[in-house]
Amino acid sequence: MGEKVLMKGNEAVAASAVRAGCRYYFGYPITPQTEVAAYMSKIMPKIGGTFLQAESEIAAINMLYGAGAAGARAMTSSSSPGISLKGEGISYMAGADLPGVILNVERGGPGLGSIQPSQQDYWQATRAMGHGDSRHIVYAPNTVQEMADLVYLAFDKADEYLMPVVLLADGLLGQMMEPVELPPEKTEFPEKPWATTGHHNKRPHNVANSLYLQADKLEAKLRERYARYEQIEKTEQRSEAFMVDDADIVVVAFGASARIARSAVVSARAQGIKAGLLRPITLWPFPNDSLEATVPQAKAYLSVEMNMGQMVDDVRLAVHDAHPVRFYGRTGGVIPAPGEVLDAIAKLAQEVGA
Amino acid sequence: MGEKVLMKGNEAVAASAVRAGCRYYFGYPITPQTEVAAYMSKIMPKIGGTFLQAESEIAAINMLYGAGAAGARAMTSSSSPGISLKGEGISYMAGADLPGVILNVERGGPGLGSIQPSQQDYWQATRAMGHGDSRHIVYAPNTVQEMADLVYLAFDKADEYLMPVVLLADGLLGQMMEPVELPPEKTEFPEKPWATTGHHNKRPHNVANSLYLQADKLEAKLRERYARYEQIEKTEQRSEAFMVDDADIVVVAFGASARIARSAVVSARAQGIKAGLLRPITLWPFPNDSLEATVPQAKAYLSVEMNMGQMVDDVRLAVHDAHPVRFYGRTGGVIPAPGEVLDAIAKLAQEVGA
Amino acid sequence: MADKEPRIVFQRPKSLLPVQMHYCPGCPHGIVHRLIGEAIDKMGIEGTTVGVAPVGCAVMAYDYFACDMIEAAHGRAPAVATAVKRVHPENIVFSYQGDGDLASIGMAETVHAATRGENITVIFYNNAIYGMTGGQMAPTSLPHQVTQTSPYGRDVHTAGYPIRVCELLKDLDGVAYLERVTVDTPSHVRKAKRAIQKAFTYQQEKRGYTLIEIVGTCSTNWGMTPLESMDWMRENMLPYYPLGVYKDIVAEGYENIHEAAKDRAKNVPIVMQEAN
Amino acid sequence: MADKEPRIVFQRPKSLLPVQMHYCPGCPHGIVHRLIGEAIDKMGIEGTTVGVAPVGCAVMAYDYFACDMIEAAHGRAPAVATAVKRVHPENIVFSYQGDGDLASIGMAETVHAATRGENITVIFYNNAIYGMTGGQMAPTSLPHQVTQTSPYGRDVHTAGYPIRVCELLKDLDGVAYLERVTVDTPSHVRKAKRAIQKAFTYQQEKRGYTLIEIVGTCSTNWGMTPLESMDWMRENMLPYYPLGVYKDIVAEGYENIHEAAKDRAKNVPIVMQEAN
Amino acid sequence: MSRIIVDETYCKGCGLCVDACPEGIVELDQTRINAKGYHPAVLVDEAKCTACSSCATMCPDMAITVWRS
Amino acid sequence: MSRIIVDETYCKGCGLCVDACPEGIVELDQTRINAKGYHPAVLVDEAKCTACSSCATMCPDMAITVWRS
Amino acid sequence: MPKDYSKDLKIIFAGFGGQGLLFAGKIVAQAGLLDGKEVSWLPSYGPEMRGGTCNCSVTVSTDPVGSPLVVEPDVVVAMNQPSVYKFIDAVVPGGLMIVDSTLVPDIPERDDIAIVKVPSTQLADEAGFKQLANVILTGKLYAETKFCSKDAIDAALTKIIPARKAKLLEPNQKALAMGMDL
Amino acid sequence: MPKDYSKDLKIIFAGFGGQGLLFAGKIVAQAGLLDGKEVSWLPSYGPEMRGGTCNCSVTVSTDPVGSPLVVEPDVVVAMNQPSVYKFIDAVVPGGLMIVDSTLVPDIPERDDIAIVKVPSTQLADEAGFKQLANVILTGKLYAETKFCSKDAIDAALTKIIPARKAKLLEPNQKALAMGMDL
Ligand SMILES: Cc1ncc(C[n+]2csc(CCOP(=O)(O)OP(=O)(O)O)c2C)c(N)n1
Ligand SMILES: Cc1ncc(C[n+]2csc(CCOP(=O)(O)OP(=O)(O)O)c2C)c(N)n1
Ligand code: SF4
Ligand code: SF4
Ligand code: SF4
Ligand code: SF4
Ligand code: SF4
Ligand code: SF4
Ligand SMILES: [Mg+2]
Ligand SMILES: [Mg+2]
Repeated sequence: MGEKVLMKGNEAVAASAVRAGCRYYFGYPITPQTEVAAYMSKIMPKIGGTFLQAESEIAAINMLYGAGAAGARAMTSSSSPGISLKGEGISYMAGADLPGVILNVERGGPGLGSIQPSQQDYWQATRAMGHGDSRHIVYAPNTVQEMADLVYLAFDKADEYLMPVVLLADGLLGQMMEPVELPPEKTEFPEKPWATTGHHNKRPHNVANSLYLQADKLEAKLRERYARYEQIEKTEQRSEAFMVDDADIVVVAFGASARIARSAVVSARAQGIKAGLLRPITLWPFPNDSLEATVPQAKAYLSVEMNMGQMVDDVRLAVHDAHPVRFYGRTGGVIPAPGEVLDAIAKLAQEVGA
Repeated sequence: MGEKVLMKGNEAVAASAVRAGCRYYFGYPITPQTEVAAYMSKIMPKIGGTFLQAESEIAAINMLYGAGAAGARAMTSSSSPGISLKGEGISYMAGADLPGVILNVERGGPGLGSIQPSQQDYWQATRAMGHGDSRHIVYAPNTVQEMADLVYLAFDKADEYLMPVVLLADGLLGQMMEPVELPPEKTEFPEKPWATTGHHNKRPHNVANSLYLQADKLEAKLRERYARYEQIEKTEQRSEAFMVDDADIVVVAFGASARIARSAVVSARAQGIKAGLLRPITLWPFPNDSLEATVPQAKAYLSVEMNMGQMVDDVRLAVHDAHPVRFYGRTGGVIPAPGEVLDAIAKLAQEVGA
Repeated sequence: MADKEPRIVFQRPKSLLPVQMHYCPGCPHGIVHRLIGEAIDKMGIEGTTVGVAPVGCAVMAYDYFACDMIEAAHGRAPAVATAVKRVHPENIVFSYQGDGDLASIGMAETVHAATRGENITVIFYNNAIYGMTGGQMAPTSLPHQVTQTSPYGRDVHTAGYPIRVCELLKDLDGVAYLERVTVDTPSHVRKAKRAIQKAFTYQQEKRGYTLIEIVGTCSTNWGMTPLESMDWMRENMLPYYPLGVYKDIVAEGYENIHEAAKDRAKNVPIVMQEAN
Repeated sequence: MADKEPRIVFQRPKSLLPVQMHYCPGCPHGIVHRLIGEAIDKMGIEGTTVGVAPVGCAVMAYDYFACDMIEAAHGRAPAVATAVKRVHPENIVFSYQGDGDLASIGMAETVHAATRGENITVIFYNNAIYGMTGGQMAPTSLPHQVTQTSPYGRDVHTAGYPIRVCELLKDLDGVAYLERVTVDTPSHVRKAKRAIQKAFTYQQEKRGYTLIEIVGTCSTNWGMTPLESMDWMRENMLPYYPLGVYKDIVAEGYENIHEAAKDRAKNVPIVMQEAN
Repeated sequence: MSRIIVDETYCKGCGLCVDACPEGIVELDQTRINAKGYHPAVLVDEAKCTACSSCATMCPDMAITVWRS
Repeated sequence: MSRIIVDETYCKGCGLCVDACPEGIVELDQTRINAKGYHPAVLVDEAKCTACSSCATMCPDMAITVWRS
Repeated sequence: MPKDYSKDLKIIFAGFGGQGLLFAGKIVAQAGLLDGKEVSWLPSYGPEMRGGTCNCSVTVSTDPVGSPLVVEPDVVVAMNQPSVYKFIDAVVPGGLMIVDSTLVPDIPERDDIAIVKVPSTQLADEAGFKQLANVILTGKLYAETKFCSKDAIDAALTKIIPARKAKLLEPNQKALAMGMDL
Repeated sequence: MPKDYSKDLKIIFAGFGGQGLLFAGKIVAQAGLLDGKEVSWLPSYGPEMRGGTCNCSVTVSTDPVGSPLVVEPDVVVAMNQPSVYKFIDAVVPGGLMIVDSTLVPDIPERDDIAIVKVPSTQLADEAGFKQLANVILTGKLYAETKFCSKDAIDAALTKIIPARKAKLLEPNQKALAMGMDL
């Protein structure tokens, strides 16, 4: 086992990405994730990789598209406004079945917003990174360790399913330091016979493309892709359950707000309220299975988010309105205090007599 | 009453926008909505308005932001990939509380996709035009007449609620000709004391801005805005019910697919299946009230969309899992035939014994 | 000689609100703001001026200028300014932008506002770095310049070459006036002030697009004192970004950009067709 | 003189797939494709070439070239090509772009790939119109040119001025070679072919960024026959967009862009610091 | 004898070859129409062909192969 | 007598005025610290001030007002 | 019993770009509108870029139009060979195909529909209405289907030919009449 | 009963940018880590751009850390006047505030917490450890809370001072020791 070192979430992501074989990083500065670029700019020249500060987020995502097509392990990172600018490019990657890793260290929005942490881009990440029917695996780390572990995994999943994979973090996770054990340097990578590497007169030409001028061909392509998505929904759901087994009140929270919710759950238990925390680690595929499993025992759900209420819909869909589903959130960069969440739990417990 | 004229949906939008007082149009060419720009480029110079072909969709949306800030009635239009590029700018408009009208004539996606009609941007339009908590009224016309009527309304609502309003159409509606009666030329417009018109030494300076460096200030701003959103959810839901009163099978469909669903409903009735069509006209706010009203009577729901299944979640949320909710869709630019939809209705009717 | 009644010969311009600015000590952004304010005061145009703030250290300029202000998305100030000017053609519209904003993410908007000959004035603050985000490489960072994202110095083999904005834009037909100035000494400051006023005047006279580039500093992110950073700027930036007038259509003998452009295209039949 | 054994002296290059192209009759896009194919064949680089297709009439170029191909988002081909070249520096990477793609939506990517000195070759087809979307005004449409979105002729007062791309880019330090050619006559076609080959060769020799602008036509959207459109192009576009070499770093006596840039900045201490 | 061969499946009848041929020996065949609906180019006087390739150089659709002998 | 007034609430102690004054009569007051934590500029020899405004011209924070008499 | 086309008519006009098929469709839709019917017109913008095939769907009906895309046409008006091949099987039994026989050498057999051959391009050339083969065929369509009143179809032409092209009205009227009289 | 800080300690370090507060926080977090504790460190990046206030939250605990943002600090280490005003009320009853008394003239009264004044800037100046007032305060913090083992806090310094800055190690060690001995 390696040694635990203190690292910022942003640095851990960068360091772990490099260990996952990432050798191309394309980014454009934006708070609160500039440490990723800073780290990459230091390390890449030393290991024969490429750090390229793109002229914009749009250029960066299209570079990711190009590097993905060319067969490289590559990533880009940004924060909310910059992620919006990448929408078209991400949609192109989905349409051309190209792998790549995209980190969003969310900040308060909309617009220029604030530079404090938020989870306001949940819908964007899970529903519509860009136009058109497309899905992306979305990982939501809640510790610096998970920042490292999930980005590492993201590269593998991107290559496995040939799609962009999103890491949805927030300013809190990006900026904080925690002990982290970095994963080992990866040395084996999947073959990419489809990549546009130059055919070296050994095979017919490869093409990376998302255009299908005939609607039926595009539909066929989409159905093929959706079969893969279905597979992912079956096999890639991840979540963590904390004191959920006997819980009356199931708190659902991801990322930074899950940390706070966890403290609140501990306090609630101390007060005799049977609360538990179900923490989605994949936001898409949403961990419907583990949520459904709580339905027989639970009396009510509380979705805790750093936004005005987005994931709460997915909770409702997952539990099929079997029990009340409530929402507690702070937004714009405000980090909720455990006490506020505890109050919300207590109120809900009272309401449902738990 | 004015005369009915044959017009393409795209032209009807443009003509009606001008009658609604739109004097600034910023666009960038993209199929299948170029007729909007073509129309605007012809008419604007004649009426003292401005047609400006922007260098990109991004420039166009930021021009809309500027014109909105300056107090003008203005619009932009594009199609799916171009709309993705506008995400950041739309989020800025939401964050600065600026009015403006945005038309998306959807085509097949993701990526470059196809140029045939689709409804694949439903999620994007209703959940995440850009980053951050923000909402936009989304109108979904299903005839050329409604293209005209709803864009006309959109300008008023944008000014009333100080927000960007989206018209979500598709290539079918944009390209088809139907008889349309254009609304009257508007002559009275709301005052805009907040606009950055130059203060002419008569008032303190006005500022259009979405930055709130202190998280609590941003949160307060968001809560204020969400109060407005709640108001909109209460008062601005629009939908059309067709044979829904006694329907066992409620088909839910909007825009082009609603036309096809309507034909299918008529055929289903002819076969003795009590089908009806609930057509959302506002996609946000989603017509939850009229859908909820069908729950006591209905036995099942069928969401018909030109995508892989997006609105279906909103139907589920609206009917609270009271009855089965199914989906039938074609995607990538394929227009479903009424017969296919009829089959799906019949199958569902059998399943639920209707 | 008896003392005369004391009178104020220098004070904060009225068109700058009496608030403390958030800039670092010695940051020339403040000087440039003042020059704009002085131009507005002198021309008496505060009531008809609309400013567009960038995303960059000057993002909060909307809180400093007393005229109406708009905060634009990063790099898009020219597009925003274009629209404002189209809506209110009699207003004076200026954008204030940093090098990252104007020359990196906003390059397309910059070139296109210029080639369209928008009657706006762009105040371009070039400090060879991304100030606001903590000192990353800018499109104008010099070769070998150490920044957060060029930790070993800007390597031209991988990061390429800086952009000289005035040189880039000068050939575009829509451009009426381009000047590069700096604000390191009182006399340079006064020269910069004249340039800004001239740009505003050209705009008033509808001559075309105007841009004033101010070669500035960022002592915080350059890791120097304000005075050291002025020295570094003089020594390294000024020879790379030579001061001077890069285009002045009036000095060339034209009334406005249209006269000049027509002259340039006089052997092109379609361009001259009106004249037929 | 007895007939020699007949032999083929002109045929479709091997690096173009034997498929019918979708271009309109007489569209020079086809000629330019062939020239690229001929360059690839001649240099024997089909196996190591990666092409990047634009969004524009040439969008389906990925079906025509036998080398590996990537279809890029509208305007972003330079960014895509940059990444491909970085991943495979020994490959020859070219992008093929129209005027709307390269000079309007893709302006920032164009300028930045150029200033970074990316070792890529850009083939720029300038037909003064948006062909694929049905004939809207392009950034290179001429003053008074009638298009779908300039129905009364391009009005420079509202739509501004065309961009001359070679003139715009020539001052950037990353640029090694820029030439503007056309393909209206066999001799011009041969000249264009030499230019393309030279650009590919410079790329092979890692000299820097290369761009060949081909002044073309769009008979369909100009509303002319192919031959008429060639005439119109000669009469109006060529005087506006003069043919010729706009930059050739080798002809200027430099080995590559880095030598030239250093020479230009020799009075800048930080730039010369390596030499110390 | 030199000559050109026009592959009709590629020819779109644009006429660029007709204009380019210095010998004036290429014409569009108004009597025939190919699958795409165009009148294809034909060499009308094989004897005069110099295999100069001007026609093929201008052909955007690579419909022309030039033979020298 | 001419002089300058430095508004301490604005001054950030950057020293640009100190450097700019041709008479060398502006200094940063190392003995005092303002609310923002800076040593403010002071005029140390009022008699020599020519009201040339060089100091104020360089002040990024408009902390200096110049009086002539 | 033959279908009553005055109640409901679904047509596809198909051929090469430039043959005026969209215009022909517009005449029909406009005529229906003038008769107070529900109408729709939809061009197809398929994969071909230029010079490819071109078609449009037109519906004229007393009921609201559902999908404007005609997939089971009552009538197909075809002006080139590929369109005949592409659409002949789509015509509903009992329906009609009208073909420009000048341009279409081969028409596959189908005995459950009527096939009307009109050498319209040749007729137009001879009559000096260059480019009006489409309108002749529209006249023939009218004659075969009577989907609207005679007044309506005549007025439709006037309506859709813009004032600045007034001099085209007369030849169009003549071509339409010629088609009706065939 | 005084809180056992070796089980759980929440600290805010606050002052001006450039005073080394983030570094001080890092020493504490690293020390906790070396003792096998759960730790977190979070800088605040508030509205101020440059030269404004700067602070960071550090938690060292035997339990997993929930929110790394400390809102109810056990200890506040304050190096300027605004920070004292801003945070004094946040300290939990029974908690501690450590103040650089060289830089902070005024400390509001609170009798339910301990207030420790250390003229650390002056001490650092005198001892020739320019800029190490932060480390002196960290030493004092250790002495007051004993949140970790002595070995751990000593080793922490070695750990976080990078090799290329090795010559800084000794003065840091001395400053830390000085703080502990106060
Ligand atoms: C779309 C987007 N990308 C990135 C950022 C982050 N950002 C804020 S300011 C800035 C650059 C500032 O540099 P410059 O324009 O040179 O201005 P300066 O601060 O140096 O005056 C960046 C990249 C953002 N806010 N939005
Ligand atoms: C983001 C985006 N915007 C717009 C379009 C629509 N579009 C397709 S091609 C094109 C322009 C083509 O013009 P040009 O680049 O000059 O190429 P040409 O067709 O003339 O060869 C446009 C605007 C698109 N596909 N994507
Ligand atoms: S960071 Fe640099 S540019 Fe920004 S205010 Fe500070 S010194 Fe000025
Ligand atoms: S539309 Fe114009 S550019 Fe496109 S293929 Fe046709 S002629 Fe060529
Ligand atoms: S090869 Fe030369 S001579 Fe022969 S047909 Fe072609 S152009 Fe004419
Ligand atoms: S140039 Fe080629 S496509 Fe054109 S007519 Fe001649 S052979 Fe046919
Ligand atoms: S006005 Fe002139 S002389 Fe007086 S203090 Fe300022 S710089 Fe010095
Ligand atoms: S220039 Fe202004 S801010 Fe700087 S020290 Fe002088 S008075 Fe203070
Ligand atoms: Mg800068
Ligand atoms: Mg073009």
